[in-house]
Amino acid sequence: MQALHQKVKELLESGKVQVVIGYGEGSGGKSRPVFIRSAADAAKLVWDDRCHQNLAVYINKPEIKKMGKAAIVAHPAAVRTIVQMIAEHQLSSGAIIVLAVENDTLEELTDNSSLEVYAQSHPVLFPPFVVKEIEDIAALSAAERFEFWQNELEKCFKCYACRAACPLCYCERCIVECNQPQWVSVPSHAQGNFEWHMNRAMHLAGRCVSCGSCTIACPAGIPIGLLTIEASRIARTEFGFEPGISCDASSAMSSFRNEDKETFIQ
Amino acid sequence: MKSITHDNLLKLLAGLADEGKIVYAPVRKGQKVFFAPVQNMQPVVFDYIQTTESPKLVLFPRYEPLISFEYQGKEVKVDDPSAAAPAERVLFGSRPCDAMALKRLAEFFDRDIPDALIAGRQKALTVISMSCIKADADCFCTSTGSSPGDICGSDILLTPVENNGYAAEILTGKGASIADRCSSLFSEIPEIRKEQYLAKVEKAFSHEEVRKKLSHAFDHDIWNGASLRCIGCGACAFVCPMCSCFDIQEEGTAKKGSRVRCWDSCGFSLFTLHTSGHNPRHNQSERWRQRVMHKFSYQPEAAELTGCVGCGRCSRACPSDMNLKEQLQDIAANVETV
Amino acid sequence: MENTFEPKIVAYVCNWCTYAGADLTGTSRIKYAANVRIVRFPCTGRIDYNLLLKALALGADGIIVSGCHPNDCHYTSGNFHARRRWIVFKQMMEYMGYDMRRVKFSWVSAAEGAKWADIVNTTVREIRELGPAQRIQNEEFRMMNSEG
Amino acid sequence: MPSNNIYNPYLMRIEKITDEAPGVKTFRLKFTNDAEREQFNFKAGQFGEYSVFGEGESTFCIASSPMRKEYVECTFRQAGRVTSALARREEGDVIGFRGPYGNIFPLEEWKGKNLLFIAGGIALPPMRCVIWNALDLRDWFKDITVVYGARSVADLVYKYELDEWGKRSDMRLTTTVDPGGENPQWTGKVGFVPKVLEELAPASSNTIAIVCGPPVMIKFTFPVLEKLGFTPETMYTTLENRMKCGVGKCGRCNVGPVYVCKDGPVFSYGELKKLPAEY
Repeated sequence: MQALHQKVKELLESGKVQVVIGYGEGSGGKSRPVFIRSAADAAKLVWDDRCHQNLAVYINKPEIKKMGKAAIVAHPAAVRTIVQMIAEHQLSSGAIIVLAVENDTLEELTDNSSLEVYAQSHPVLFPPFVVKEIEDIAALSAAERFEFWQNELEKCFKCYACRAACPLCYCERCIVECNQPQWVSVPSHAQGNFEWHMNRAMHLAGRCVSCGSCTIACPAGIPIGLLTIEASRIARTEFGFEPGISCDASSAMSSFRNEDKETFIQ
Repeated sequence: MKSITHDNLLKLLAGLADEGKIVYAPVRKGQKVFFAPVQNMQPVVFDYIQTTESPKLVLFPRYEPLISFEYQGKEVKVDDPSAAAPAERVLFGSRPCDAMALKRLAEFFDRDIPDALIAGRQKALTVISMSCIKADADCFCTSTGSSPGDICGSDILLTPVENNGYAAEILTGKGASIADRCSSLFSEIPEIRKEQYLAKVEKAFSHEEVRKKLSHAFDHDIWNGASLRCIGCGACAFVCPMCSCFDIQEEGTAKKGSRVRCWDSCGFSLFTLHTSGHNPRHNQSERWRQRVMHKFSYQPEAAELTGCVGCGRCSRACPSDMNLKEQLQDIAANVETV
Repeated sequence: MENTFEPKIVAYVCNWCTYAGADLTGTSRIKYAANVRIVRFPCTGRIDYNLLLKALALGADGIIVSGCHPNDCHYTSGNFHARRRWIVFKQMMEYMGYDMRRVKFSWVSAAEGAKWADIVNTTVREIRELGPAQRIQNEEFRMMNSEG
Repeated sequence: MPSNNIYNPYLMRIEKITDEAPGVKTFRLKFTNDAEREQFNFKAGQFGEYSVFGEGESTFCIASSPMRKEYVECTFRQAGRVTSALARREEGDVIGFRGPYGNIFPLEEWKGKNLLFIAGGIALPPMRCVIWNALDLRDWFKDITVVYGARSVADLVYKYELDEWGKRSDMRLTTTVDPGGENPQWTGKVGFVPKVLEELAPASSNTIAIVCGPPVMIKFTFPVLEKLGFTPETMYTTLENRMKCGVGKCGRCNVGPVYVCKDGPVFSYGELKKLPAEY
């Protein structure tokens, strides 16, 4: 953490960046996102196992952009997110300094190639309980899975915290807000919730880097991350597409290969 | 004063459900506690500080049809769901802050142009609340006019006492009618001082002071700093027992369907967006300011109604740790008085 | 007992191949089940998966999605894009527990009138055996309606 | 309302559709239920929620005079989902209407004064109600002046009424179009409303100014009026925040302690100055 404080101090003092997006002490022992603008405040940054939120969600927030050039404290999943954002032209290369942190290590990544190298050598590892959840669901029968998801989604009241917490859900007007036609039922009943989560998964297929931010954000405790993780798993097995490791990758869902598997098509 | 044992309380609730009343009680779903209609009392939980979703859904459900319609040629047949008498409901396990919130919420919907759907449900609702013997750092009921044992809004207020039982305050006619009908389940005990059992919630700020300061804090810098980490989801509003903003949407097909009210949040960027593209609240800081101002300044000014009961749900639910209590303490401490 | 259930089936087809193919089925006087409602699109690439969700929500018991064979797309690559989406959509629906035997994907060219008849007939037969589709039940909504 | 459910709309039949300008239509609506028509009353400045069943509700002012009780008129521009659906309706179709909602232009208080109406584009409809109301009560007021501007000649609404108003001797009408919006036949002025107003320089003594238009026009018009000597209390406008319920519940139109739907939409500039600028 000292290395992090030192690095942030240097960055701000040298004027290389005007703001550092990082984690700080929050309320009730939680961590929270903080925006450090002076070297004197560098020591307010923390980095420990409470820091799960994917801070890349703040990179394009207008208020933050207005502050000037930014550096960001990023765990491996956030680094992948940033790579994916560059690939999707949401971030230009070199626009942000990435302070990649994992356990006790800190690396400063400033260009695309260093980001890619880091992302490729730091896989996103699921915590054991997520691994177990994924296995448990895989073991269910179709009817049981239907039951499982109906029960889980019943809790959803559509606050869209999952969407807001996801750095890759950056559309200014989300499909749920398009009403000509109204693709997704607005009320949070079973049908509306099913449509919403299905759409979210489809839109993140081959893009979700499995950071888990949406699951942590969900106030109702729904393991929604599993849906987008599954969508990305499908893209990986079917199309060999791994999101967040290449800054100039095409998008899984807007490209194709002639040999895409079509055994299910008559 | 009356008291009831734990077993008799479960019998009481089961009896109410058997009578055909819809009994909403806290049940665990995954890691979180929600209010849900229960038939038998086995899943009802008692060991929570606060439910995740507030009990406002018994008055103001997540969604409800306002009217339903069907085209018959060029004519339209419209049905009014408020014509049918609302079902009798019992809410069990609400906290005193929740009960107060429900009362204020009903008052809000009844103001000026009364909302018959909400009023009908309020009339048919009996609230059996449970005093708080535990609180956490996010609770601030004592700063907003409530307290861990406040009777406001409850028909019966239970306070856990020794020997696995509850002291029962029968507070209204609705409460009395239940207590009378089921009198064998209650026993008489000498008057007790319930304060000794209650959680201690320190007063964090004075809402009167905050209100005074907010009256001239619209352009204050405080909003910019605090809202930087707000990601603009609706979690705070949807778990809030007093947030009453809603959207009206159409369900069904072009031929037949219903017009549905569903929860909405002032934190969403499109909430106030005009068709022309003009948005009166363009930035997240303006939307966060609206949330705080509406609860602690605008509503008190318009109707002497503080839009917050200090349940702390928003602070617990927030994905980026926006803490309402902290924000209000900050206002109390750092906004100048004029 | 004879199965009297007549499934409602929605067919989303592309204009250039399958629609023409279905046309050929008719002009060739090949008989096939009358359970399908055909909705014509310019291209399979235009068939949004949300249309499938809507059809299921609004009462379809089965769905057929069909278009030009690979490499035959009128717009060069629309069907390739569609195919990717179908792959993900199908597996996502299965992940959420939906019985995807009710949703058929096929390539039917303008010359394959017989194939179209065959696909429709098989689909109808299979779905008749599966019975009416289970709808996602809006539990609370129904409760609200009945409660008033 | 047809029942005590405030969200239950009156059923109205579209009696007449008038095309006003590209994308702009006026509907004349009649109650399908005579008893409802009998007891229906509104005053100038109020609005309603007009709905197509299956598409949703949309908010517009009532554009007809409250003195003409046999119908309700509304004028809207096709923009979003509901207005597009409304635009597809035909004469004889049934739509929903909730209202009247909101406060009113205080015509009684304005007795004996001059009235100056300033409107831009599609904002003439909310003003038309009060203009006709004032003309129907002509002897209450002294001079009545209307300044109306639109982007182009085609965009002027109520062209037939503008002709009628132009010919009337008991009122003054000035029409203008934005530079570039004129055509060879155009005889009115060319220029933005605030500028035209400055040239006209109407007297401010004993005069009430009612301004209605897009936010940018209002922003530049009030200062001109202030320069001409109008005080904030003699300048009125009607706000058009986004609304859903129309009855002060849904929270969308909330500006400070007021709900535009319930406490507005009519505000004096003096009242507006006390509110946060969230409109």
